[in-house]
Order: sequence, then structure tokens, then C-alpha cells
Amino acid sequence: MRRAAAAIGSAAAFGALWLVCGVAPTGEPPAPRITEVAPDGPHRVWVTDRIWRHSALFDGDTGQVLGMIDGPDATVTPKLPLHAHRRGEIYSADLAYARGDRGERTDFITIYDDRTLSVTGEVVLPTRTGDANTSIGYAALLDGERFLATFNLFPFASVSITDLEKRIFTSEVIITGCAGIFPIGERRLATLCGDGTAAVVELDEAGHGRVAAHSAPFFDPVADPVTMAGVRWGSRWVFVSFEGFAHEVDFASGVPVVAPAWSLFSDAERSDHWRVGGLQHLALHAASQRLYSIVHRGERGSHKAPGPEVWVYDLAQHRRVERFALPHFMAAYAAPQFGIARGGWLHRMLQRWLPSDGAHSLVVTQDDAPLLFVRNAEVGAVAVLDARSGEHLRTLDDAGIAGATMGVD
Amino acid sequence: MRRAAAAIGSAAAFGALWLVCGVAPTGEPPAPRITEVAPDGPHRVWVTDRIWRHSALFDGDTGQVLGMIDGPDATVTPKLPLHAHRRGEIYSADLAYARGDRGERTDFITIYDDRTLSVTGEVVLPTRTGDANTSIGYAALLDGERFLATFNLFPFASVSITDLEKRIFTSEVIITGCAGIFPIGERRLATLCGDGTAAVVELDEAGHGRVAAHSAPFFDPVADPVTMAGVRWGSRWVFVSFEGFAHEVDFASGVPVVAPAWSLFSDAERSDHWRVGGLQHLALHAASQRLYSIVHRGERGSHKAPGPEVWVYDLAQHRRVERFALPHFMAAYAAPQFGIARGGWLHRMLQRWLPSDGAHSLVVTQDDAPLLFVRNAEVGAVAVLDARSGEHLRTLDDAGIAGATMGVD
Amino acid sequence: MTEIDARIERAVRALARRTGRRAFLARLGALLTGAAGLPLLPVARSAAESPRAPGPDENIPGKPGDPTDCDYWRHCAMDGFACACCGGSASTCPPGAEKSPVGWVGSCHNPADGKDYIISYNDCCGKGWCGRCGCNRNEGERPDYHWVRNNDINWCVSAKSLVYHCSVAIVVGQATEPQPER
Amino acid sequence: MTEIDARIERAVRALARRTGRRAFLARLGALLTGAAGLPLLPVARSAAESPRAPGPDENIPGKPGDPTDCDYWRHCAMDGFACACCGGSASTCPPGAEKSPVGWVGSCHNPADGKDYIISYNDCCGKGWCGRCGCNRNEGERPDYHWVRNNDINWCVSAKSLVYHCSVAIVVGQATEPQPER
Repeated sequence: MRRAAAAIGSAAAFGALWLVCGVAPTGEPPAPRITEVAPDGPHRVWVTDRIWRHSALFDGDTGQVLGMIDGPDATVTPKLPLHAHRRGEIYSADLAYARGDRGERTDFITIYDDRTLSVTGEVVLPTRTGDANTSIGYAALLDGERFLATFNLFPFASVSITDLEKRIFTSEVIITGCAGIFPIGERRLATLCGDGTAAVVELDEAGHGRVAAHSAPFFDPVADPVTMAGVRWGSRWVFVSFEGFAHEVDFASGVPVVAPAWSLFSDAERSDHWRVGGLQHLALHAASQRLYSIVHRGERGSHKAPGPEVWVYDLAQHRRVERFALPHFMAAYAAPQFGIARGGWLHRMLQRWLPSDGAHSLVVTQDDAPLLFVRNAEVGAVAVLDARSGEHLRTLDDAGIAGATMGVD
Repeated sequence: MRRAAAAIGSAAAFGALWLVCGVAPTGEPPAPRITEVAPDGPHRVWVTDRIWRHSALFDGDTGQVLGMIDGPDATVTPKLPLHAHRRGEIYSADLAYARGDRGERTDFITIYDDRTLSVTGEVVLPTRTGDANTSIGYAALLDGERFLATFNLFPFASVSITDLEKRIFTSEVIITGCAGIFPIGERRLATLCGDGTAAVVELDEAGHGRVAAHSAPFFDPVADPVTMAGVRWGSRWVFVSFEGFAHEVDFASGVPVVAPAWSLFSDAERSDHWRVGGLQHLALHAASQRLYSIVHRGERGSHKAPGPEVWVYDLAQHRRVERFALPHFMAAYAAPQFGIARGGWLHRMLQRWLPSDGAHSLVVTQDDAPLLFVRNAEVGAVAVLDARSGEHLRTLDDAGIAGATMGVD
Repeated sequence: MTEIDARIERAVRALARRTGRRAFLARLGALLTGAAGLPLLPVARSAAESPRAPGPDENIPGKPGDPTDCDYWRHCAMDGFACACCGGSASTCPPGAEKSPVGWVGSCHNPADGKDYIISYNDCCGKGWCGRCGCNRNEGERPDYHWVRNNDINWCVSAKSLVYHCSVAIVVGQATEPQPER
Repeated sequence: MTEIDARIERAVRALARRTGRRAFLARLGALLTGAAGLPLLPVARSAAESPRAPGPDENIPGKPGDPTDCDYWRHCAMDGFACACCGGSASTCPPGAEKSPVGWVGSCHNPADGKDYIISYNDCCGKGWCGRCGCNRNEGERPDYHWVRNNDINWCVSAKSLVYHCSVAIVVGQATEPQPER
């Protein structure tokens, strides 16, 4: 009640304003209108920023921001928002401390309406969600949009399952020695294990889960590990190793079946030091079976280095079909700050002429005229390429400060 | 208990490591040692960053960071830490939401040990602390280090009083139409009011307060308002108006006494468009009675523009005694990122040769060999000048991303 | 303070003492309009109106200008991220952000019709920093104690959450005098 | 997984089931040392030790190098802000930050004496991003499922607060084999 006692100062000040400024009011009052995100478009991408601690939804055709979803302040990177298109909801795996950086910790899934982007609910988790530089595979929506899985790191590796229909936490599945969540069905997910296998977690109808199967070992976690940035191809996931070998694991049946690995590089390319690298460094256009891989020339230990080119592979034929050169990201970002007109002739030329500073991450839309979004994790600009020709169509400007991950909406 | 069930993965992984890597352990284990901040030095400055949401304590002589104090995630800028040297504590006016950017709000004063910079307590406030671009005058320690005052904006302007000895909130004093906290005694503070006066709030022994007096009106809040960036001069505060007039208000007696205003600019300088401007744009070295003012050439409405020069005034004589040219802040900050050696010949020359991009803020230490710290609010570098000669001694590098305020420790 | 200001303040105080904050804000507009023939003030409007009433603030002849640009005519006392770059527009908050009931004002000159308009700037709240199209212009801007014209204050103090996202610039009406600087 | 790993894991699991996390970590070292003649592991040490025991990790002959520099020899698998730039040192957290009980490791070559050392990287937690001397090097770094060598993980998961401040690089001992890349 006492708290309620005001806006007094404001009201008084506004009164004064009227006298000072001589406002002549129009007949109609101005109206606060609610902005909504228009229904789904095929070329939308979430761009996550670890400094702003949010993910911005961009329209790849216009370069406009449609809205934003906040991540937690307490993590090193926000997890990508997960969009359940059928249910009309967006989920964010969040957590907060009662006193900002200390005090009681609460982990929760925030539920947003996908048109108004306002909070419509939350599910508090009894587990502690993990956090990492990219957090790729740390939160995922299973097929059918009923179950959401989050990855916990400590005190042991486990997966938490949330039932989105009932809005309840249902179970924690221990996956000791494994990491990541790779959805493979309505009640099935895969994870990568330190013994070189992929494991399968199966849920029952109530969302209680268990580790149901392991694949045969298919990679060496020390000598040539596969990265977490795998891509889904129907019932299969494709993982690529540090040394550039593609491993396809098919989860269609009970026990995962591993296909023979194939090389992304010829011997000549290998001796020329071409390697895969980056962070979210792989993307797949499922319909055309095109695999997009960021590549650079470097030595062992450069597996997180940005790459100046994207090599495109036909997954069915195991052969390269395209090489795309990337623009210069810092030129795209910074040149307008030195008075060079954004999108003008010089701006475009600078991006094209300068040898690319390289990309860490890319994603591709899944429609018939797909767009490839490519970013350098330390530059606030995302390049939009025609995924078929590699043509640099436009740049998503002012796209944050730093961050590695993107997600097709 | 279930939560406790692990580090299993870690332990297993560490076991594996031992086999893989062939660790030959040394006899002694490595030790976690606790770092402490050494006792007070005369040249320490807090540099607040609104992107990192903290204040870093720099040693102005070495350029080293000694430690950091976090601010809240929910404000647009952290308030400066307040150091009670005698009690050995540092205070931060904080707040947090239960769900990060939503949920229940808690306002509190965090109490840190000034050597370990660890949290030793907190005082929860029933009031809602205000927040602004600089938040200058939004939190202050009164003389004697017993009472801390925070400024609340909404639903009405008020001052909250915290008793630091008892670690309790004691009262809220309504100061309708006024803003800011300017300490003038152990149980007295001043505030600036929209009617052109300064008001005095007095506390009783228990920390309950009331508005005890107003000065006569001494400025026009619309035609030529004084800025919030006033500086204390014993029992007096010096405020400077947009048009460059210095107003000295003496709070030694019950009713504040206002001295006749004097001009920081000659008529010739005025017609040459010299103006005061910036954010924390004034500093005072009390012993030498030197007033430091950031100046630029501009028009009305440029009162927050950065200035390329600092003009130094003798407060007793009301006359300018020095003009300091400032270095180029962006060159200081960015040149090392283009491969120019930090502190090297070219780096120094660039900072000196390029016309300064200007400073928004400055503070000066109060010792006999005072340092002047100067910053541009959008550049992560703070210039350290000899406050007597204006010589650019060094730069505090990597000093954040953006922020307007600094505080001598 | 003038006599009319004092009268308003006394009435507002009396009302505020008897009512909750939201109800208070909703009734404030009516009070001010009825009591003194004053225009509906921006402070009152935000809270009092139906959230979907159509607004006339775009009904100004001439080129509308680019609300993502800091040089946009309405931005003469802007400080913050332009909501038009964040999923909103010059006058509407982005999806999921709440417009602050209280904001600050400026008087900006519209080159399209040569007239001055009172602009109500409001912060959009409850989401973190948008981070796009940051803009700071200070024509007619005044210090914190004259808060109706102060753009430093995080006006999300008046919203459900203090967390600042971006700012909108809404045309309130035509000004019969330019802002103090002119 | 090898037989010895499996044995350790079973023992660790059994212990963990019966005890609290802090106590568990403290006893883990003893268990591992006794059970299999293993060295005290970094995971155990942080929690088990007195917080002020002197450390030997600077007792390496030759030039120590500059721990604020990303090229510093100990930083071969570093990812984060170097604590030496934040009020700490190469091996100690800044004032008020808590060292994560669990971290990751690297095997780095010290040019001063030509030897390889096992480095325990630990995150310092409970304060927000230091923001100074950011460094990312990945020699011997491995993906999240091989977490003992993963520098992406925010190891403040194992501390009282997940909030990440900076990282230290502590010499654990000499390595008899170089890291996997060599």
C-alpha cells in the first residue's frame, strides 16, 4: 500500500512538462500494441550470443530480427531455444541463482508462447543442467515434441527428461562416461561415449528412461575422436572425427549399426593439411543429402580453428561436390563502423577480397531453396549464403558480440 | 544423497588419463591458495563495466587488476563498490530476480571482506533501488562508514538507509522531486531537486531520516540544469551546469548556503563553442583545490558528448590553470589487436597523434602525487595521467567493454 | 513549482495513498483529464488503455523515416536500443517485452511536415539487452531530478521487471513550442 | 574401458552412494591412492587439501614465462580468461573466487627445461566473467565425452556456483609421455 503511494513524482513532472513544452494533444491517444511473431517461415535462424545472453530469431530473407529469447545469466553460453511448432511453444533450458552469482540455484525449463514470445509456464528441474562453450547436444526436443531432454554434467553424466504435455520432470537417466543428446525418435535418444561407442536411451510411455543399447566401438576417443557437432539424417546421425572421417550411425533398429567410415579428404588434400575444424562445424540438408563442412589448413590441435571454406559432400556418394569460399566476417561487421556504407559496393568488395577470417559454425535450412548461415564465433555478423550455389546473399548485421551456435527455427 | 553419488565419470576419466598419459606425479600435491588484496594503496581505482557487469579494482601504478566485485545482472549499469576502509568491508547495492529476468525481486546490499573479496553478509532491503545509465549518486556511504544510502526511483523518489554496524535497513526517506545522494556528514546527505534547490536529509541516531532543509533555488532545471556529476569539497559540493557555470553549495550549517556561480569559460571560449560534457565529467583534488572538467566544442544538447581535453581550475581563484590534451582511446585499446605492440613506440605515438576520440569520465586520487584516470564510456581502456602535469603515464588495458563510471578506492 | 502543478500533485498523492499501483496508474489519467483539463499524459496512457487499441502515432504526413536509424527524427532524445531493430517497431515493444508504464519525453522536429512533436519514450522490459541499433541523442534531455526529460534512468523501474530490452519513441501530440534547446 | 578403470569406477560408485559430495571428494583421493597405487588426482586434491598448503608448482627450473600471455607454456589446452589478469595468478584464483574441485588436464611442453608436464586446469567460480586475457588453445583437447581433457565444459559445475570467472593452469607433475598430438 505504501509502495503503491506513487508515480507522484512522475505525475508532477508530467504536469510540469505540459506547461513547459506546450503540448497540443492529438484527439486519439497513442496505443501500446502487442507485437507478435508471424507464423513459421522456412528461413528463420536463432543466433545465440554469449555476451548478450540471448538468442535472436532472424529472418534470413530480410535480415530482420523477429524476436529474442533470453538465456540464463549464470552460464557461459545460452542453450538454443527449442521450438515445438505443433504445440506453438518455445522452450529454453534455464537456471538462476537467488542472488545472481550465488545463493540457491534453481534449474528450470521456461515455456514461451511462440507468437507472443511471452512466458506461459515453467518446469522446475531437480537436476543441474550442464554448461559448456557451445553446449551443443546439451538440450534437445525429441520427435513428437512431447519430451525434452537436458544433459547434466555433475556430479555425474545424466539426462533429465521433461514431459512437455504434462509440464513435469519425469526422470533422470544416468549415462556415465557419455555426453550429449542426439534425438532419434519420440522416446529415444542417442549419446556419445568415452569408450568410442554411441549409447541409446529409451523412455517408456511415462518418460522414465534407461540405457538400452550401445553400438560397437567406432572411434578412438583419444587418437581420433568424433566431435559433438553431429548432424541428423533421418534415423541416422553423422559424426565427423578430428582427422576428417565421417562416421554414420543408424539407430533404426534396437542396436545402433555403424557404417564403415569414409574420408572427407583425399590423400593429396591431407598432405596439403586440409582439416575439419570449428565449433558447430557440420550441417546437413537432408532432402538433397548434402553435408556442409567447415575446413581449414592446419595441424593437429587446430580442431576448433575457424575455416575459410565450406566443402559440400554428397552423403550417398561419399564425395565432395562443391567448395564455397567464405566472406570476411570482420569486414562485414566492422567496416560500417568506419563509415563504409553497409551493403554498398566497397562493403561487399571488402568482404569478398579480403581472405576470410573464417567461420566456426554453420547451419542450413531444410526447404527446397535452402540458405546456409555461417558465423565466426567472435564476430557479430552472420553471412547468409545460397546453400546450393554458395553465393553470399546478405549479412545479418549487428548480430551480437560473440557466440558459436545457431539453430534453424 | 543421490546427487552425491558421483564425480564418478570424472574419477573414471581421471583413471583413464593416468593410463593414457603416463603421469609421473611429483611428491607434493599442488595447492589451492587464496589470493588476497594487499592493504590499501593510494592509486587504486574501480572501473565499472556494464557489459561484464562488474567493477574491477586496478592499481594505477602497475596497471594490474587486484580483484573484482560483481554487480547485478538485472540493471543497466552496476553501482560502484563502496569501500569502508576502517571496517574492512566493501558494499555493493545489488538486486536479483528469482528467474533471472523475471520472478520475485530481491534488493540487497552485499557485504564483502575487503581483503578476500568474499561475501561475508547481506542486508535485504524492502525498497527497490533505482537504476540509470551512470547511476551517479544512486548509492553512497556516509561519513563515519556507519550508514549507507541508496536512491529509489519508483514509485516515488526516496532514499533508503542501511545501518552497516547493525546490518539492518533502518528507514526510507521520501524526497519527492529530488534525485541523487551527496554525503555531507555522518548522518547527513544532500540531494538535487527539480525546483532548482538542494535538499538536506538528516538522520537520527537510529538511522531514521527526514528532509530537514532546502537551499534557495540556485539553478534552472530546464534552461541550465546542473549535472548529477558533482564533486565534494569538504562541507561543500560543487555542481556544474550544462552551460558551464560552477555552483558551490556549502552544507556546513543547517540550511545550505549557495555561493555565487562562476563561469568555467570566458566569453571568447564560449563563442568558440567550448562546453562541459561527458558523464562523470568532473573531478576534484581537494588538497590542491584543483577542479578537473572534461570539455569539448559543441552545441546545446551535446552535454553527454565526450571531450578531447581536460581543463583544470583553481577552485579558490575561479580560474583555469591547465589544459590537458587527452590520448586517443580507441587507438590505445584496439591497436594491439592489429599487431601493434602494446606500449611500444608506435602504440604510444598513435594515441598521441590521433585527435582524441574524447573522454566521458574521469576521477582523481587524493594523495600528494595524484593520478587522473580518464575513460571513454565505449572503449575498454582507461588512460592514466599525472594529475599535476597531464602527462599520459600508462593505459589500463583490457578494462572491459563499455561503462561510464569509476571510483577511487 | 506552479500552482497548477501543486494542485495536481496533491490530488495524485491523495489518490495514490488509497489505491494499488496498477489501479492508481489506470485512474491517474482520468483524474488528470477531469481535474484540470490536462491532456492524457503518457504515464497514464500506457496503463489505462486496452492493449490493442489502434494508435494514431503513425498518422503524420510525409516520409515516415527509418526507425532503425539513430538519425530518425523521433530519436532526438533517445537513449538505448531502438525496438524497431529488436522485433518491435518505433512505437511497439518486441514480442514478449513489456512497455514501461512510465517513460521520458522529448520534443522532436519532424522534417517531413516541419512541425515539432512531443515524443514519449518508453522502455521495453523483462528481456535482456537487445544489443542492436544502440542510439544516444540528448536534445532537451535533462538530469535525473527532472526525470520526465531524463533518458539515463532505466524506466523499467516502473515495469514488472527492471530488466531493460529496448526503447520505443511514440508520438504523443504536436508541440506548440520546440524543445528547450531551440 | 580397461579393467583397472572398471575396478576404480565400481569402487568410486560404491563410495559415492554412501556419502555426501564434499566428503566423497575428500575421500576419493585416499581411495584411489590406496586401492590402485594411483597418483592423487586433481579432482580429489582440490577438495581434500587444506586451503593454504604451499604448492610446489612453481618449482620448475628455467624462465617461468608470463602467465598473462596466451602463449605461456602452461596454456597449451587453456580455454577461458587467464586468472593472472584478474587478480589471481597462474595457479591461484582471484580474491573471492572459488576454484572448481574438478577441472580438465593437458600435457604441455615447458621450453625452459625441455620437459612435458601434466597441467590441471581449474575454473574459478562464483564471480562473473573476468573478461581479461581470453585464451583458447587446444593441444590434446578432446570432446565432452572425454571430459578430463575437455576445455569447453564450464567446470564451475563442480563448484558452489556455476558462474564462471577465469581459469588457472596448475602443474600437477611431469609427464612421461607427451600429449596425444605429438
